[in-house]
Amino acid sequence: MNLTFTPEQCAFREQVRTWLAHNKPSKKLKSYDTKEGFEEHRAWEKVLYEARYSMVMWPEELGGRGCDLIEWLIFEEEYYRADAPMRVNQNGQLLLGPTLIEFGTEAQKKRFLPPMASSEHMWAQGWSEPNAGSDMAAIRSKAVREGDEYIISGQKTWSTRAIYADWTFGLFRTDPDSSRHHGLSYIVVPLDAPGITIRPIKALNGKDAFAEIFFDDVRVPIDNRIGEEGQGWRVAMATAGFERGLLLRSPARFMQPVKKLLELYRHYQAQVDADLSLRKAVVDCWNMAESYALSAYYTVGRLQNGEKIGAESSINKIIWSELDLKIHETAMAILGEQAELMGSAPHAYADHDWMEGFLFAQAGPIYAGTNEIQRNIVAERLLNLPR
Amino acid sequence: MNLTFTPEQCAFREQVRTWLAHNKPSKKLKSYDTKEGFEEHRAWEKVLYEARYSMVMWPEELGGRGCDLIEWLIFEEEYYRADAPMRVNQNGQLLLGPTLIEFGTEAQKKRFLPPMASSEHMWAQGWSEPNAGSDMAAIRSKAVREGDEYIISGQKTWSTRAIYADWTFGLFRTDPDSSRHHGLSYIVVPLDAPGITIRPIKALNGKDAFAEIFFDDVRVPIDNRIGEEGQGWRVAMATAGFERGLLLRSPARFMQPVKKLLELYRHYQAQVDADLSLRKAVVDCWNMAESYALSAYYTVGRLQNGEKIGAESSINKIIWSELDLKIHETAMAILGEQAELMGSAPHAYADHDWMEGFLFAQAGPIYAGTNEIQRNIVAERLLNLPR
Amino acid sequence: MDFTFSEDELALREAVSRFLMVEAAPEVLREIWQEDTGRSPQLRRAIAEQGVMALSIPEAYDGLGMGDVMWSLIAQELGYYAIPDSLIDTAYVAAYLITQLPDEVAQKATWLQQIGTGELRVSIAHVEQQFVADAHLADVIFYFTADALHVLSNDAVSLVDNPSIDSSRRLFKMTPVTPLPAPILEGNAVAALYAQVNARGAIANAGQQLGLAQRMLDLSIDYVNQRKQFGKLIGSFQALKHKLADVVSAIEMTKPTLYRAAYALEHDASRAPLYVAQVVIQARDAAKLAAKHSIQAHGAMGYTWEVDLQMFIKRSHALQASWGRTSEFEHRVLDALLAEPDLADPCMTFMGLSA
Amino acid sequence: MDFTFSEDELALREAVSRFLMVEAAPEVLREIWQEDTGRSPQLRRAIAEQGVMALSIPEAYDGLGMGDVMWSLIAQELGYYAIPDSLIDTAYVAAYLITQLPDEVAQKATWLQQIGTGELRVSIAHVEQQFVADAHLADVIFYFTADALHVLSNDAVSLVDNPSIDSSRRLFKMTPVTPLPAPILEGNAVAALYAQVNARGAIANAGQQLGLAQRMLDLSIDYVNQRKQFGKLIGSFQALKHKLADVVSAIEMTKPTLYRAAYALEHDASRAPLYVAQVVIQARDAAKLAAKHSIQAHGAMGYTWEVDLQMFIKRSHALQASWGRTSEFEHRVLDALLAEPDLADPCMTFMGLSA
Repeated sequence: MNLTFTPEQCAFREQVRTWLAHNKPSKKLKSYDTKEGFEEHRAWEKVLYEARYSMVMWPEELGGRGCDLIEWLIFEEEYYRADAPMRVNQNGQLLLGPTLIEFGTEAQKKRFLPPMASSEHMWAQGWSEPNAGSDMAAIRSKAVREGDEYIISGQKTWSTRAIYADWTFGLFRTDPDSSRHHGLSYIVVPLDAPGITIRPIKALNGKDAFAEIFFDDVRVPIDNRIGEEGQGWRVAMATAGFERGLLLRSPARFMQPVKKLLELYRHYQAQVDADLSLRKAVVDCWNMAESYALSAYYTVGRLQNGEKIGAESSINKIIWSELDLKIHETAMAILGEQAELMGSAPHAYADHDWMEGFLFAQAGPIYAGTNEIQRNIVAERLLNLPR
Repeated sequence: MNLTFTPEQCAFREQVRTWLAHNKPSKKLKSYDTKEGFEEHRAWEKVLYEARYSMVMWPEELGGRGCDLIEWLIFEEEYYRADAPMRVNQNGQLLLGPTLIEFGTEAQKKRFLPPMASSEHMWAQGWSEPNAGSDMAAIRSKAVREGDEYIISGQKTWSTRAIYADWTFGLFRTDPDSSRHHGLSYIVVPLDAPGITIRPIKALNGKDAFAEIFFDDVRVPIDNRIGEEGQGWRVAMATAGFERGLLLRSPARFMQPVKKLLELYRHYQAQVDADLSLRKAVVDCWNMAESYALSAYYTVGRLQNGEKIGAESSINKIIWSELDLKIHETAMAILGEQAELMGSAPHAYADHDWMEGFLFAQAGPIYAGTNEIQRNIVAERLLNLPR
Repeated sequence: MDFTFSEDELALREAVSRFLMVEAAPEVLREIWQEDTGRSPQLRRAIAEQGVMALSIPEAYDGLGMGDVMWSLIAQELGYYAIPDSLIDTAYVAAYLITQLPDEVAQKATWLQQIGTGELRVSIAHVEQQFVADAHLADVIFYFTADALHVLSNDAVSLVDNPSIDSSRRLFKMTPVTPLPAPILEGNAVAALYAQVNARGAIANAGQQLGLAQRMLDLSIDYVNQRKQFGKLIGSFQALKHKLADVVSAIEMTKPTLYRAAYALEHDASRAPLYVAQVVIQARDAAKLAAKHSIQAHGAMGYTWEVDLQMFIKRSHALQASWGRTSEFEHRVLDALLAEPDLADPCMTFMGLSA
Repeated sequence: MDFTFSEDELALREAVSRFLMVEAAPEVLREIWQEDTGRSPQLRRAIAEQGVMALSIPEAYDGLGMGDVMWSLIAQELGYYAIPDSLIDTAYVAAYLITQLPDEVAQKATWLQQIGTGELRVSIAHVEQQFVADAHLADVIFYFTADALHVLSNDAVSLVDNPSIDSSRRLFKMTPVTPLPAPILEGNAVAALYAQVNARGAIANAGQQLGLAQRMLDLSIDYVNQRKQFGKLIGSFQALKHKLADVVSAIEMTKPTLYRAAYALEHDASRAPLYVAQVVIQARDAAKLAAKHSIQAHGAMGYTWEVDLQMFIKRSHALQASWGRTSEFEHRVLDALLAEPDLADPCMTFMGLSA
C-alpha cells in the first residue's frame, strides 16, 4: 500500500489544473437542457477534445491520452474542483463509448468514437420504453432485417436531451419471436433519419431534459449494429455495471458539492450551529463523499490486481445517488427561507445554484436503474440471496 | 371536540393514583422471566384483582369495573407513571381475554376469566410453531376429535414464560385435510396435562423468557374449544388487530420511558448538548410518544363514533415498536461508557435499568407480527395495494 | 374527553373538499402555474363565495365565527388541492390578527367584513422575515417589528420579486418606505400578538403539509396500482409497499398532534406554542417523506413536469421554512422539555389545555 | 498510488482467519462466555503461538515489526471471531505505546519481548475514562493523567467489577492506590503520546466493529437462505434483501476509510486523528445497522441466547463507546471541517499522508 501519487501522477494533475485554469469558460454556460446551452456545451467539448482532455482514458488514436484509472480519477478531481462545465455528451461517451471499444468493429470505432469524443456527434441513450423501465428486458421496439438494413419501429423514452442530439443507441428486438433478454440487438440510429419523431418531455426544472423517440419504419444499415445480432443484452450488460457504477459518476462530482456545502455552512454558521441536527448532516455528507472517493481508488487497486467488479457497482449507484440527495437536502435545510428560490432569484444564495442540483438529485435514485433494482442486484448477486 | 377530562374521569384518575401510591410494591420485583419473579408478579396481580384494578374494562361480574376506553387509558397512564410492576399475565388477559368475551360460552367465561383476571391461572400464548412464525397459517399442530375430547399433538414455540405458566391457548388443525387458514380451531390447554413437555428458550437477557411446548397426544375436553370447530382463524383474527394495536401496548408504557429519558438527558446534559444529534433524538422520542398517545385517544374517539379499526392497528404496532427502540438507542448513546453495563453493575446508571429495556426493545419489531408483515398489512389493507 | 370533530365540522370540510376537487383540479392548477400572475381571480372569488374567507370572521361581522380547530381541517384541504394563493394568510391568520386589535383601530370592522366577502387581501410581514408572499397584491400589509405593528399599503413598500420553485407562489423581498406610518400597536403587546399570529401561520403550514403529504400519497397509490413492470403491478413489490406504508403511518400519527395543537390555540392554552412547534416538525417531516417516496414510486415519471405530482412536491418544498425554520420549532420543544421536567409524564397529554 | 494490500499481508490475514475459524468457533466462544473468568488461557496461548501477539513488536525484539496497516486487517478478524479478550490492547495499542517510550525506561525491552511471547498482559487506563478492561488480569497497567504516565501493577489499584452485557468482557472501575509511583513520562509529551495511543485504540475499535458487522451479515445470510415462510425462503422477500444490501454497502464503503486511516497513522500523517475519527463514526454506524437488520432477519431467533448472533451483537454493543464517545469523534471531524476550508476539495483525498 502506497497512498502517495507518483511524480508522474502529480505532474499530470498539475498539467490538467493549469490547462483548466487557462481554458475553462470564464462564465457559467447556460443549462444544457436548453438548445442554446446545449450548443455552448458542445463548443466546450470541442475545446476539451482538441486538448485531448475529452476522453482521457481512450487511446490516443481515438482522441484520448490512454490514461489509466488513477489518472482518470485525478482528471476528474481537477475538472470538478475547477467548476468546469457539466459534460453534455456523457451518455454517449460513458455508456456507448466503452461498449464500442469492447464490441465494435475497427470501422465502427473509427467512425463513431472520434466524433463522439469531440461531440461533433451528440448521443442520446435509448434504453427505456414506456413499458420497459426498471424491467428493461420488456423491450418491444423492433428492428426487422431487410437485406443490408434494419427497419426499426417502436418507441423509446427518457432519452436525455434527445431533441438536441444527433444520434441515439439502444436495444431493439431483432428476433420477433423472442422474449425477455433474448433476440435483442444493440443498434445505433441517427436522429435525423426519416421516420423519426422526437417529442420533448419536460423535467422537474421545466426544461426539455428528455424526450420520447418514435421510430416509424426507420431504415439503418446493418453496420449500425454493435456486436452480434441477438446478442444485444450481453453487449449492453458487459459494460453496464462498471460504467454505471464508477465511470458515470466520479467521486469528485460529489466532493465538489460537499466543498460548497461547507462554504454554505460557514456562510450560515450561526444558524447551522443552532440547529439540532444539521451539523451532523454536514459531517455525514463529508464522510460519505470521502468514503465514495476512497472506495473508488480502492476499487481501482482491485482492478489493477486483476479482480473483476460486478454487483459492487450497484453499491456505488446507491451510494452516490443517496449522497447527492443528502448533500442537497442538507443545503436546503441550511438555506431556510431561501431554499425555495430559483437560482435566478435576486435574493437566492449567490455563490451556488443549489436549486438546480436539488432538483436533479431527485432523479438520482431513479435513473441508471432504480435503487430498488440496485438493492435487489446487491442482495442477489453479491450476497447470493434467492430471487 | 372537548379535550378536557370530565369530573368523573378526573376522580377516577385520582382514585387510581391514590390506590397505587398506597399499594404498589415498595421495591422493584424480580424479573418475571425467573420463577421467583414470576410468582412475585402473580402475587401483585392478585392484589390488583382484589381491588378490581386487574382488568378495569371487564364487566364487574368478571372482576372488572366496566371501564370505557378513556378510563382504561387513564388507568394505564397512572399505572405506568407509578412505575408499578410489569403485567405478567398480559398474554392471557389482553389476547385471550377479549376473545373469550366475544366468542366464549357463558360457562367458558365464568370458568376462565375470573382466574385469569386474578392470575390464579397464568396464560402462555401458543401461536407460533417452528415453521409458522410470520406465516401463522402454516400451523401444523393437530387436534383430533375423539368423542368428547381432542387429542392434541405437535409443537408450539416462542410461548412467553410458558415454563412457569398454567395454561396455553392457540390454534390447532382440527381438520386434517385442511390447509392454510381453514380447518383450524382455537383451543385452550392446561400445561400440566399428561403428554406436555416444555423446554425453555433463553432470551437475549439470558433468562427463560420463552419456551417450546411439545404436545404428545394431550387430551382436552371439547369444551376447551373457543368458538366453532374449524373457525379458529376467524376467532383469532377478530380480536387480534385491535388488541395488538392498542390494548397490548398503551401509550403510557412508552411515555414513561421518555420521561426517564428526559431525566437521563438532564443528568448528562453537558454530554448530550455537546453531541451533534442526541438532542434531536430526544425531541423526536418525545414527539413520537406524544403522537402515539394522541393517536390512541383519537382512535378511541373514532370507535365511540361507531367507526371500526382494522389495519390501522398495524400502524400502531410499527410505531410503538420502533419508538421503543429509538428511546432505548438514544438512552444508550447518552450513557456512553456505561451503555454496555448490566443493570446490576455497581457503576451502572442508578435510577433506571436501561439495559433491560434495551434488550427487550430489540424484540419489538419482531413479536406480535414482524414489522415487515405489519407494513404489508398497512399497504394491502389500508392503501389497497395489490398483494 | 371527546377527541372527535362534530358532524357540522366534518360536513363543512367535506363541502370545501368537494368544491375544490372540481374548482381546483390539477388541470386548473397547471393553467394557473403557467400564468404570469400565478393567480386566478375567478378561483379566489369562487372560494370566497363558498364562504371559506369568512370562516374565521366573527358572526358580528357576518362571518361563520369558526376557530383554529375548524381551520386544522380546512388547512389540510387547501394543502391537498395546493391552492395557488396565500389565502390562508388573509382568511385565517390576518382575520385572527384583526380580531385581536383594539377596538380603537378604526378600520377593524371594515377589514373583517371585507375579508369575509373576499374583497380584501392581506399580507403579513415581520422585520426578521426575508420574504413576503403576495405582497404585490395585498391591499393591506401588516408589518411587525420588535415592538410596533404598522399597517402599510403596497405602494408604501418596495418589492423585489424572487421566483420560487413553486410557480404559483409570489415571494417578495420587501423594504418599507421610510418613514413608516404611525404604528397601530406598540410595546410588549406587539411581540405577544406576533407570537399568536405566528402560531396560526405555523399551524396552517403544518396542516397544509399534511394535506400535501396525503395528496402525494394518493397520487402514488394510483400510479403503482396501474403501472406494471416484470409482469406485475409495481404496487405489489414489497419495497414500494413499505415506503408507502411509512408515508401513511407518518400522516396518521401526525393528525391527532395537529388537532390537539389547534384545540390548544383555540382555548388559549399556555402550552399551545409548544404543541404547534411539535406538529410543525412532524408535518414537515411527513411531507418530506411523502415527497421522497412518491417520486420513487413514480419512477422517471416523478421527475417530470407532466405528471401532477411535481406541483405538490414543489409546493410542499416551498412551504418547508415558511413561518419559521424547523430548528426554531425544535428548540422550542427542547427548551420546554428542559424547563418542565414533567412534560413527558404519562398523565400530561391533555393537561392544562384550557387557558 | 497503490491502494492494495501486499500478498504477504493478505496471506497473514488469511492465516489468522483460518486459525481463528477453528480455535474460536462459536461453540468455543459460547463456553468461554459461560465461564466465570470469561477467558480462555489456552486460546490466548494459541493466539500467541500463532504470532499475533508479536505482530507489532519490532524485529529487534523478536517481533514481526508490522504496523497499523496490517492491524487494520487483523482487527477485523478479531472482531469477526469476537475474540473474548482485550488482546488488542496488549498486542497493538500497548506494544505501540511501549515502542514510543524513551529508551531510559528500563523495562522497555522486557515488556516488548514478553508481549511478543504472550507472557505479558497490559491494560491501558486514562484518568477520564470510567472503566478499564481486564485490569484484574493485567501484569502492567499504563495509567495516563493529563500530564503524567504511571505504570501500576494490579495490586496497586482497587477494582470494582462492572458486568457487561458482553459476558466475555471484564470491566472495572479502577481507583489507583495513592500515592502513585513516580511517572515514567511527564509533561506535554504525555498528552501527545496519549493521543497516538488513543488513535490506535480507536482504529482497532473501528476495525473490530467492521469485522463484527461482517459476521452478523454472514450469519443473517445463512439464516435467510434456509428459513422458509409462506412457502419461500425468507431471503427472497424484498424487504429483507434491501436491509441486507444496506448492511453490505455500509461495510464495503467503510473499509477503504479504515485503510486510509491506518496508512495515515503508520505514516505519522498530521491528519491521521481526523481520519481515525471518520472511520470510528462510520464503522460504529455500520455495526449498529448490521445488528439491527440481523436481528430482524433472524426473527424471533434473533432474540434468543441460543443463536450465535447474540454474542456478536452484544460484543458490538459493548464496544460502541470504548476509546471514546462517538460524539467526540464527530466533533473532531466538525472542527477540522471548519478549520480547514479546503478539506473537501476533490484533490485532497490523499494529500499530506506522509508525516
